[in-house]
Amino acid sequence: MSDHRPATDDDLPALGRLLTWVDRPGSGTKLFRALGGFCAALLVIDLLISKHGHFHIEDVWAFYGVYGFLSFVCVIYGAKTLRFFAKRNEDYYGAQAIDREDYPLDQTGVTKEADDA
Amino acid sequence: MQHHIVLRVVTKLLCGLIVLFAFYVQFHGDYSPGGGFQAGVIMAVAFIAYAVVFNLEMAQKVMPARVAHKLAALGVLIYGGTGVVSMLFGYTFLDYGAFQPGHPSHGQHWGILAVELGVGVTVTGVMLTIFYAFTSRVPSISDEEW
Amino acid sequence: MATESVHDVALTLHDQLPILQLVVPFLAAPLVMVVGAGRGVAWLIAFLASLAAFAISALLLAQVIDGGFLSYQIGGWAPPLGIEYRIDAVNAFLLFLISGVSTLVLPFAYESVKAEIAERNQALFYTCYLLCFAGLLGVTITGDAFNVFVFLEISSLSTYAIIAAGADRDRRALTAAYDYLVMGTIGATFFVIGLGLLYMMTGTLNMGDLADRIAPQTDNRTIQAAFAFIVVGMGLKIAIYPLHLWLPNAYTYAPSAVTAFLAATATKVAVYVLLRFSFSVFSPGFAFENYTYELIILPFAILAMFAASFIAIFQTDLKRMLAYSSIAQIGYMLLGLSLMNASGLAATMVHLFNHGITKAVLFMGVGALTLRAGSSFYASIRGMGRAMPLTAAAMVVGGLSLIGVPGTAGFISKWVLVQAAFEKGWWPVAFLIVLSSLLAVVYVWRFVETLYLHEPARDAAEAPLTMVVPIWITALACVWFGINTDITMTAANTAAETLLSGSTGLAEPSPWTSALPAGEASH
Amino acid sequence: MLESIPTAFLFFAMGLLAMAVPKGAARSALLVVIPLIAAWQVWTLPEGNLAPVTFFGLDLELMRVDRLSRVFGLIFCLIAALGNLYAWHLKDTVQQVAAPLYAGSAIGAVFAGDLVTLFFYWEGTAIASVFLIWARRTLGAYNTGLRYLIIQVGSGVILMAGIALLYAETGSIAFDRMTLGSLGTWCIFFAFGIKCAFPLLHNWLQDAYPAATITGTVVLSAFTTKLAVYALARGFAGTEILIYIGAIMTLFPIFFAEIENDMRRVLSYSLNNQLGFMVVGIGVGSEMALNGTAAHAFVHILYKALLFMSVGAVLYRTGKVKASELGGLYRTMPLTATFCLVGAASISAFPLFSGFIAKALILDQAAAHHHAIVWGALVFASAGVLSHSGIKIPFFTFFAHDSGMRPKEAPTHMLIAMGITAFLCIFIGVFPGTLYAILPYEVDYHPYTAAHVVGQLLLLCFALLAFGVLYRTGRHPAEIRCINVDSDVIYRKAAPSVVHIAARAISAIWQAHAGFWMRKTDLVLRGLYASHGPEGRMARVWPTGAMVLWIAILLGVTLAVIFVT
Repeated sequence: MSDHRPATDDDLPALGRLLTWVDRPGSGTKLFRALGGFCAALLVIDLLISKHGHFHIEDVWAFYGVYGFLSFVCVIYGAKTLRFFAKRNEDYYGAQAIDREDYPLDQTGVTKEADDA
Repeated sequence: MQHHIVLRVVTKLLCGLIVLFAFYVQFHGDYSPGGGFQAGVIMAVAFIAYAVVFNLEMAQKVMPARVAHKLAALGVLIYGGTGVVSMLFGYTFLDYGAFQPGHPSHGQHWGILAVELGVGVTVTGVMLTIFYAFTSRVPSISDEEW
Repeated sequence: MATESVHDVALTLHDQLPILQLVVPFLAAPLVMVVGAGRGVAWLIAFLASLAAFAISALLLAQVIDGGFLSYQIGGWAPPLGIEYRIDAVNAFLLFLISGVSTLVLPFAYESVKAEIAERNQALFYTCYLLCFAGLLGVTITGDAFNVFVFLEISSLSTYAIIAAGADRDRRALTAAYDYLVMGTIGATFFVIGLGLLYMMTGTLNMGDLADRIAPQTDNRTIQAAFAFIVVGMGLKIAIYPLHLWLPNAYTYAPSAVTAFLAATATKVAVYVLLRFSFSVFSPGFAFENYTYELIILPFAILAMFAASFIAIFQTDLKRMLAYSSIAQIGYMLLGLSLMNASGLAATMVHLFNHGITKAVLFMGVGALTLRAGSSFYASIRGMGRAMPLTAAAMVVGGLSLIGVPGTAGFISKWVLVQAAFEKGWWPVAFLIVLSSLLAVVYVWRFVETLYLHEPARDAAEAPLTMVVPIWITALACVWFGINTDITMTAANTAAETLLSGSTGLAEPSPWTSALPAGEASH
Repeated sequence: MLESIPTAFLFFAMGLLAMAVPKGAARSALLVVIPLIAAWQVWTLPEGNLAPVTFFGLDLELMRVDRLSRVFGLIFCLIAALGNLYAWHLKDTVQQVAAPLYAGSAIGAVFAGDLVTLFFYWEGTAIASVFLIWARRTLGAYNTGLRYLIIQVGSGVILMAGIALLYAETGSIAFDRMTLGSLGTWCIFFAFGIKCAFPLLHNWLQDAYPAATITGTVVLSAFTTKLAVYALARGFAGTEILIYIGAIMTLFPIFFAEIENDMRRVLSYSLNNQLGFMVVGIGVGSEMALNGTAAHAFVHILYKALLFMSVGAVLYRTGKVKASELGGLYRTMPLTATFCLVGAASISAFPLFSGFIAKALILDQAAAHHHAIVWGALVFASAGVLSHSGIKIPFFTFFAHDSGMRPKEAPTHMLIAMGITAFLCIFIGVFPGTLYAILPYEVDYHPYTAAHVVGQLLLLCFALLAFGVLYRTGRHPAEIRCINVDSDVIYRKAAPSVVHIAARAISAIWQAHAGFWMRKTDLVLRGLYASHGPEGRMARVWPTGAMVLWIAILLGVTLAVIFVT
């Protein structure tokens, strides 16, 4: 872990400081709502444009939106089901296995102070 | 053999004759029995007889071992050289036709003469070398100790 | 008669190449005797002659590598009466190997001979070396059966002498040379008896002519006996197991340069003679010949591959180990030969070449080690890999090639050999080839381990440059011919085809009427 | 002059040079510049068979340049340069030599015009790449590398067998389109399939890539699998079974990726899923579908490398790569986070990003050829991609709950490498014509139609919305320390236990017989030494007479054989 932990947000790089907005209370909700609004707008646009897909179902209004939403939900629940069956401890393949070990620190920049270009 | 005076005198006389005979055999080899090999042996015999009757040192004064070595090599060079000369004239190796282009059978004579000379020289050299090699070997047990 | 013709076409230097191949080293030998007082001069003449021979052999090979042949009539006497030199892909390839190895060994020999042979004998040594070299070339190049015998004797006699030259270092070289002399003479005698029997039945000595005259009388017992004599006689020169007994001592006690040269060439030439007689003079269709190869040569070849390898594994002297390994490797060549098909022959031809350069590297390396370590016993070369990194590294390359690791010349020949065995349907034989390669791994590992994984027994400098450079050129050749197989495989395949096509193209169309040379008769 | 050198040799020379040049800036620069030269060479090479070689009577084609091989060769050279730029800080000779050899082998394989050359380079990629894993220098990495090597070399062996069978059958070693049918073609197909991580043959990928070094993974992600895609596109285009294999490949990794904790393993699963799209394109086999495969491989190499780079940069700065330990890093690594987001948007195929213009080609072709179910699966997978690569990677690494770590921003050279890659991702997304122009066949496709853009945005935004809903309601699976068993359990767990049991049984039997056999072996060795050792009967110096006797015997036997037969 880096010893150069900036004491306050002021030490952060400019871009980083700008991005801290997302962690402010309420920002998440704002983002979520913005996304919802954007989706709604897309649905409206979808109504307006003409579509000539290879399959008829593609031309159905909001098909992609519904498909995308359902797909995502399927993925999440499918993954949860899979986790139920496939989950193992990290030392399942033995204490020496690759899954168990941390990346050797001497090959990272963590222990080296001044290798930054 | 210091006291065999007759032998010594006769040998001295004969040596010259033997050499002469060797030359005869050498140069008549292509028409009559004989040739380079026989001539070479006869030639060597002259020196061997001399060495036997007098002694090795005397013989080697006349014909040092070094020279005998070189003679052996020289003869081969004469033989091979003949072939090379015929090649230089644009003929195949040892094609004696080269020596008298208009008249191949005459060329043949010249060629055989040259080649036989080479044989004779080599045989002389080799015979003497072998003789010297055997006689100059110092026995590990000297004659007196037998 | 030949001499009665008027010669109208002047031969150019180019036409004279076949004879020059032989004449240059052959005349260089007496020349060394006549002028070679100092060692430097003697060496220089020998080297220049060898270099010239190498250049000539390359020119010759280039002319015949795609098939076809050159014929040269000595003294203008047409075959079958006269002696004919006949060069096709088979012997051009071998000439290339012999003169190439000689040209590489001679620079190496300069220092090695200086250290191992007394000063006064050195000019004589180079003379004998050149004679041996010329003799081997002569055996290879000639198309006359008796001429083969003559040159065989020239090379053998000079070989006995140069092996005996090792006596300055180890007196056992004398007995080794003497044993070889006795055995070699017996071998040559057998060979000449075989020739005599053939001459008795055919009245000719020209190989092509012989082939034509033998073909109609294969049931003749005399001819069959002649074949047996020739095979056994040449088998001794080849060192077919169990006729190899002269070889270990001769190779061990000969001067290093001589061993390197002989191991790479002498037995190969004998194999060539066997090939020539088995395929060109006799024809592979003869039943008795097939039986001989299948029932006698093949088992002994396999025996050699294993027994000699085992002996090599247990040796304590590197040079002697390599000598035994040579016997094992000869087994591979004979194996390819006894397959009696085109790919088998190609394997034999390519192994002749590849094993030649491989052994040249190894024996030269041993020579360099001997120069610095005093002897080639494992005990004294221990750890020399660190003291002599260049030499040792080249020897590792040679060792890899000996095993047949991909990327080295040795791999190519074993690969082709295994393929040939498959082609013939002899799976067990292919398996045995691979198995015996494992034994090679063991003995190669032994010397690599000795060279590298021990504390050096003594301080030693790297071998002189005149040794390291030829060793490395040869080592790189091992790698080069392991990757680029253009020259070797083309030559070997052409050679195999030439040999298998039997006597066609060898014999003059009508021997007696064509006794006159091509020129017009003058009277 | 450059034309006459096969591109692969440039890389091999680079590998050798890297050994000679001292560690540091000079070497790093060399490793960046030479791939660029190679890229320029590939760009300018004329089409045709540029380096024919004859080996053992086989006609090898070391450089077959056509539009298909050129596009793969080009992206391979490019990514080699970018990967090496990313690895500028390295002072590890093993990796710096292995990477060029690996890249060179892959490029050589792409330009191989015959199967034998392909085989050599195929094995070359296997052998060179394993060093990128072993360079991690831990026991776990060593074992993983060994497993990886066995599978990769195994693929080569099967390929060799297939080539031999095919050669025996047809007498040709040309690497052209094949039809499945004979055992030989099936072997080749299978070998390609292993490297392409077909379902159930895939596990080496997820096993090995997270185990490699930070920079090694970036390089690894580019070559092996895409080489397999190229080989399939060259050899088996239009093979129908590939459509279904591809569809399954796009699906199953999604679920694994979703619950995987190791970020680089998530990306490996995602890689596998993306390969599925390419395989479907190959299976469809039309000119446009192959264009789609090539385009997708091209952009995928870029954005997958970008994602591996950003995760690698985090790993480099924090030493951690597990989702459960990361989070909130955007504060101090905002640029890395931005680049990661660009990569995520690209892989999710947002309009104006490179994934959009490539994936569309394949989807369009699957639909155009009436593979309705496959098409549905691919669209499903597109939403799935968003879930792990689009959301999970950036969100749980750089946002989500704050891990408290405040590492420095990634080193400058990494930022430059990521910046260039990100720029390329966007550039290609905005100007698809540049990529379409170098595809194997003429492209007549316009990705930016209103229907397509809106449809794609709908798909993605509603999927995002679903994520929002699930995450905010706590239904999104939590990031926890665990691993998930995959098909590798067969050879990592089941097989070893079977072997273990068998070993115990055998060892019991062995114990009983060991003494007996030890004595036997000892006896044999002693016997061999006694007979073949220096003093043994076989090796002793024999009297000359014995030898003469042998001659006589041999002559007698030979004569007997000749006369009797």
